[in-house]
Amino acid sequence: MSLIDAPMTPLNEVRKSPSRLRSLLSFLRKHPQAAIGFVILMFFVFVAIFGPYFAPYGEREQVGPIFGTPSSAHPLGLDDGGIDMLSLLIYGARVTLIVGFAGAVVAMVVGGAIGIISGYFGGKTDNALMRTTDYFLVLPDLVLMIVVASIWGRSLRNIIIIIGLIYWTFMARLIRSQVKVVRERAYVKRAQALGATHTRIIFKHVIPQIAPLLLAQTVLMVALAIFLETAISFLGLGDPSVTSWGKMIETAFSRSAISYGAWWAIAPPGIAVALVIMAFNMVGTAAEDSLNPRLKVSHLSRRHFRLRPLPDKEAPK
Amino acid sequence: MRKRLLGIILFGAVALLAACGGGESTTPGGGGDNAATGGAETAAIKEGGIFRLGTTSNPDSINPFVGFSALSYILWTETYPTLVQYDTDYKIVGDWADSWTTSSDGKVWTFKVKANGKWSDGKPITAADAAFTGNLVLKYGEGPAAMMAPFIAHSTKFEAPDATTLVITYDEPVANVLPQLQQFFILPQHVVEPIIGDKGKGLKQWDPMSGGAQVGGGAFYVKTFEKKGTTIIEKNPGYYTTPPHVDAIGLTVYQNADAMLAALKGGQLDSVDTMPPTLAKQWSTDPNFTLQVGSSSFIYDIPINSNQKKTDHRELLDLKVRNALDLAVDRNQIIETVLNGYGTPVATMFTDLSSPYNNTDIPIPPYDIAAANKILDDAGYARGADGIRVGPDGSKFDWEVIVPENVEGIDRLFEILKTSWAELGINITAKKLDSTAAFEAIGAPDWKYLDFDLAIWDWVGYIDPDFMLSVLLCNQLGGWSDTGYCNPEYDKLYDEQGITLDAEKRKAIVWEMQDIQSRDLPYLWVAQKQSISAYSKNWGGLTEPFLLGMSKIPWDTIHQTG
Amino acid sequence: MRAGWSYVGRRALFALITIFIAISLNFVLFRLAPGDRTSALRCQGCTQEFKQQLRADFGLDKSVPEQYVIYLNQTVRGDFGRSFVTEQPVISELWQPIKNTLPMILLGTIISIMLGITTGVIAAWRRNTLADKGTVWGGLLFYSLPTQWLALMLILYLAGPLNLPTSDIADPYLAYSNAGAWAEFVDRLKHMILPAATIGLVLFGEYTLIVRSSMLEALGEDYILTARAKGLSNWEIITQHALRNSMLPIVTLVFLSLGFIFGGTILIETVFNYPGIGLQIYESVGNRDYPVLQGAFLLLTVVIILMNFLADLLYFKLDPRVTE
Amino acid sequence: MTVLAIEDLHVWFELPDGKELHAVQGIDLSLERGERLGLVGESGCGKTTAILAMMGLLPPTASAAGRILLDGEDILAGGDNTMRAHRWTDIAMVFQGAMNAFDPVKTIGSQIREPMQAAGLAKGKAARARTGELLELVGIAAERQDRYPHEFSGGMRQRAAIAMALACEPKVLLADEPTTALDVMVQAQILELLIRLTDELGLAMIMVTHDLPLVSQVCQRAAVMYAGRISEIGTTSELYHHPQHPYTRMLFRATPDLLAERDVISIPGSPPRLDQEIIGCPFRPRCDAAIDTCAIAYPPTRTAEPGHLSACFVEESA
Repeated sequence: MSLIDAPMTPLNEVRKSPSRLRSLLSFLRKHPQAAIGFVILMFFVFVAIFGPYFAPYGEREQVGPIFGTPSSAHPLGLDDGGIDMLSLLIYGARVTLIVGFAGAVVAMVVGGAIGIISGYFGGKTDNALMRTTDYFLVLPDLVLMIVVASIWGRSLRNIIIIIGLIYWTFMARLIRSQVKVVRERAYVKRAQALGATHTRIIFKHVIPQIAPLLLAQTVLMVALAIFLETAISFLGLGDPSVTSWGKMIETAFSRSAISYGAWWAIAPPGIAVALVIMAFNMVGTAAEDSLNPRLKVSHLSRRHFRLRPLPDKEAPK
Repeated sequence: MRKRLLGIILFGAVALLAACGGGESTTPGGGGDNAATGGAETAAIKEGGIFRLGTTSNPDSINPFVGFSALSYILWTETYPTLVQYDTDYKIVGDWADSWTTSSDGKVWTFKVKANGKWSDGKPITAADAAFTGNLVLKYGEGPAAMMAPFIAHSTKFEAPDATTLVITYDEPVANVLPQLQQFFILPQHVVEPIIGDKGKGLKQWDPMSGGAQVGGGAFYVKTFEKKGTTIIEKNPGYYTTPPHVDAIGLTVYQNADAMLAALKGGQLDSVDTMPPTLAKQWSTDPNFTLQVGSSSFIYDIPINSNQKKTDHRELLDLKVRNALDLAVDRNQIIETVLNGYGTPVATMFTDLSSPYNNTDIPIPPYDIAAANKILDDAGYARGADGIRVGPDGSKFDWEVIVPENVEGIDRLFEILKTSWAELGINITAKKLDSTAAFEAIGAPDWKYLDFDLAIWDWVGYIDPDFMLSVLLCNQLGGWSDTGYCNPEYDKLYDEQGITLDAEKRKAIVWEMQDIQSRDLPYLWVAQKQSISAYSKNWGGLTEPFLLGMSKIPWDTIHQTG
Repeated sequence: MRAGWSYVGRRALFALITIFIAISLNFVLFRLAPGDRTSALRCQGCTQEFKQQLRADFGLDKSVPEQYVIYLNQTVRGDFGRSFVTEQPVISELWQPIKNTLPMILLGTIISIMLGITTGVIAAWRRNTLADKGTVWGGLLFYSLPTQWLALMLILYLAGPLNLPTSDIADPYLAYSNAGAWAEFVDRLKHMILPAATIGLVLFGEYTLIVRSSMLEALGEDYILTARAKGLSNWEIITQHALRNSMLPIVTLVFLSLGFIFGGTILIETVFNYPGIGLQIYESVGNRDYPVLQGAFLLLTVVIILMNFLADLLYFKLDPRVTE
Repeated sequence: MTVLAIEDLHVWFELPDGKELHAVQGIDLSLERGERLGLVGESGCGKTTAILAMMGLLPPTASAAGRILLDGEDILAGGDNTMRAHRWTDIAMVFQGAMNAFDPVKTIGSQIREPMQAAGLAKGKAARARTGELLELVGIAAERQDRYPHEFSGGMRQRAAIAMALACEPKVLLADEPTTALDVMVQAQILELLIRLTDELGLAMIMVTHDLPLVSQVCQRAAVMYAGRISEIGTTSELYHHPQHPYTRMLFRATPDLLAERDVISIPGSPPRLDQEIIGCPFRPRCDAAIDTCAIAYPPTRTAEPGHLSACFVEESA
């Protein structure tokens, strides 16, 4: 730490929270919706990490007839390869979540960087970057995705990059507007006056300020990324070597589970995807709300004020 | 994209065949009218009606200068006259041609054609139409008419001395003129001539439906054409031979089998061309439908890069490794799981369709992991710390498998393979690409076959063995080869079978060629899938191969039941 | 209102510039794709000379800037070239699918708007009641469902009981048998219901949440209190003031998503075997039919830009404040 | 004649944490026809709550008690149901910050017509004509009724808001800080307009503001509110010349005086929170004349002159 640092650190900026865990807990207490979402997420994260250790059967282990019906041994039945659906669901959690997180992180890094540069420097840089963003915003995302996926080939890595490339625009716009606000704050101005480099200001002052928003948006983006993963897989552009929920839906569809009436081969992965996406949305929107609260009271309500009897009058002394 | 591949192969096959010259015998005509008698058919024949067929493959174009999908070929076969056809036993018989003779040097073929045929617009079909079509294709064969050129390869001119005589002259004796001509579609001169345009460019842009309906000259003509919807072909009143029982045929394209089967069940279809194996058992017990399980024209195969110049993973060139891999392909499980039992294991490139060329002496390798492991151990490929084998040059047995998309069940097949081979200390990862990209990846870089390790693909079984054999020729590097395989000994035998007119002798050579393959193992042959189609009990007279696409569909026997 | 028209002019100019950029980048994007029209060709007659000739025919032997100028020229004239697969003009290859997709999208959007606005308004008006909570959770749920999966569920559980077709756009044999215009119309509608319902339900989730939050925003404004003070009924307040104001973000959203659904129908059309633009694109990808793909891509981009522009115009119409 | 009488009005708000806020703690007011009454105090004293209660516009979290007599009839007795009938037709309001009181997407005219139509007073052309008249009355050209709020300046908007309040010819006009956020010139014009209108139309008005000197210019009487109660009420000249309550005195000093050049002295501290019971005089902590008794009980109401009441233990000398 150089000496110059001391006066530059604004008092109101570094709000050292007592502990990250405690602030998370208090956030969850305040937002029951986020708490539910968080619990669901933790459950699936747990499954994704430790699932392979407790999955009843192997990922490619044929344990019965194709489209075997649910039974006590196989509560979710068997798929078109005679593989235990419950085990597949457990194995699939990992890939689905990895794609979701990684895709969102790519979007966050690319979009965040462009948003920060654009918002911080303003002027021509801002203009050029935002016009580019405008163009990317009007691209039909799903179409771009299948074009790029078919050109690059199907692999987990490519899917992650594609998702990131499609969603960075949203991030960039949002972050830019936030950075513009932060840029005008007194301590940033002071730091500039004191001759701090742009890099230093961005990393020491701007990023810490927008970090919570960046995080909330990333959480929301994970939901979108998972959504896209299922879409890519469904169109047969997924990575065939790995099991993901999206691929399970695709497999069931292409192997005629619907005609077979094998709902168990198609419903569970969809429900799992929906649950995870919903959980991310619940946490993300709550986080967003708590950063940007709408305290407005509705002026119109079905209920009206109540009447009550007069309080006991104290005799005036 | 199985059907699409079929299309490509069909047109390539004949082109190759044309290169091999041949005999000089005169084949007697098939007598023209090959109407089957219907045999054991007991249900009353009800004339008319529209036969509504569902398919999961689609016609790409009805312009024969453009399209190449199998379904387009089926449409042309039904709507344009052809000189000869395969009958239901896959023997060449006369179609529009009643008889033909060959000159003693084998270079001049004279066909006598039926005089009574009319195009759907009422104009007579004459030998002049055929001569026009032939000469047109000759003229623009290197350009806009390239798609049609292979079917008349080595011909030099087409002449029509009178309305019922067509004379084709070849620059050398060609043995398989007739199998070629089976797909030479004769086009109406009065329709095509005006659209040829500058340098024949108009041929490619020709829309045969531009007059409201196609001018057809077969049993049918195309009434409405919709690439992704329903194409309806209607009976051509001027058909030159036994007319079909039905009034029309509707062909609806489905992107997925589920939707198609729902339509069949719901009564919006009378028949479907493919029944997914996963569902076949369920449907086989349905009293309203007949399930037709027939010959196979579909084989799963595993091409292995056989180019001796391959840069990395050279362990794949070791025949011992290939043998071990072959032993570790669980064909029975693949048939049970991927094909739901509707298939049989194979050890060679031919399906039953190609019998007797199918070398039945080659044994199906047993599934024997232990034996496979032993081969690899003995060959000195030790397992590394992570359990994956490593070659003496330090190359890990960690291979990339090219997997084309849209091949039914191929992901499942890959998974089974991955599981089995993992037990050998081999790891494979899939590289899934669309079929064009997959083929390019196999040839990469620049058709030198240096990069790819293995692939999984499907293979189309055809009646005549020639084309399938030709895929492994040295001169197919950069052409049809998907293995980079080249063996002069094999090439020599191929040329020999091409001019061997004696069926027994030819069979012996073909069997020998298969022996060479089973030694070199450029492909691991996995399983053939039986074709399964289904049709409503309201229809009768549907014989085994009616939708295989290998011969003309016998509409003269297919009928509504009373 | 001169200031207003200059706003419209500026938005139009912006749209035009974006379209120009889209056209140009479209050229680049597909130039980056591996191979050209001839490299994928494999046939006996496909000699190097033949390919060279073809390349010349397609203008591929010219320099990139020259090609770009030619491309611009053709695009401006509405000429997107010919399909590699069918050799027919790209425009005619795309026209029929678009005609098929359009009514389905519109029906779906109408379903979602009606559902979304109704529930969103009720939820905002009955904030924190059971109806509100139900709407929020329901909206979140539908927003979270994978489109293709929802479509499959509709087939699995609705198609049978309701006796609805699950594929194609119409019963082709109705027209063939001259069943009459009404029967054909009903048949078309039946074929459209499930795909449209899928779009409707997926969008519904998003719309209802947005409607609710923008209604809540509007209901917190002072003019609502004024309206109440003026003795207006609740219905009048909601329809005349709150909804009118919260329509602004909703309209933008609807138009924006209308642009994107076009591309997004790929999933739905795949499931329902619906011969629309999505399916066409999907197939063109499989066939490497670059001209069709390029045309479709450009078209969809332009549609989105136009929808943006329309949203701007509507905003201009709905919000008198928009003049700068 | 008394138009509006407030008797022992109480308003409570439920707070999210389960506590209750006693915002208005029993106020009594009466208003004669044509009379202008100022309701003065700092923010948080319950002024706005009191007049919202008179309009029946309290939020659902509120509960109210007491009587609001309009021409002798208790309109609070039936809660929202009885109040609704009188809104705008009998009691109308000019809201604080007319900027947001108008719906931005509708024309000024249509918003003025709305209450007429809702009350069934005028329709179609007649309503249009009446709107024009009202606008002329407040000094806006009639044809500007088709303009949108954002096209009006702040002062014009406030005039339009007054015109809107007059739409149904109410008996009582409640004006909540009608001139805040306006510049001084415009302020004066608006006040003049209010004075003229009440005089011409015989309208009674309660004007809520924190600006006591302003009230003395406009109103005949004023009530000073502190912590939900009226601390002093009387004619404006009485209050100005003989303030009885220290708060009143300090309020006069706290506002720049238009007439004298006294130093502006701000009152230290801020009004108490009303979510807990206050023992003693709520102004005591800020008072410069507090005595011991102030800590024990709320001061009794004392009459200084007829009609001039205050609640303070300490007798203020003139």
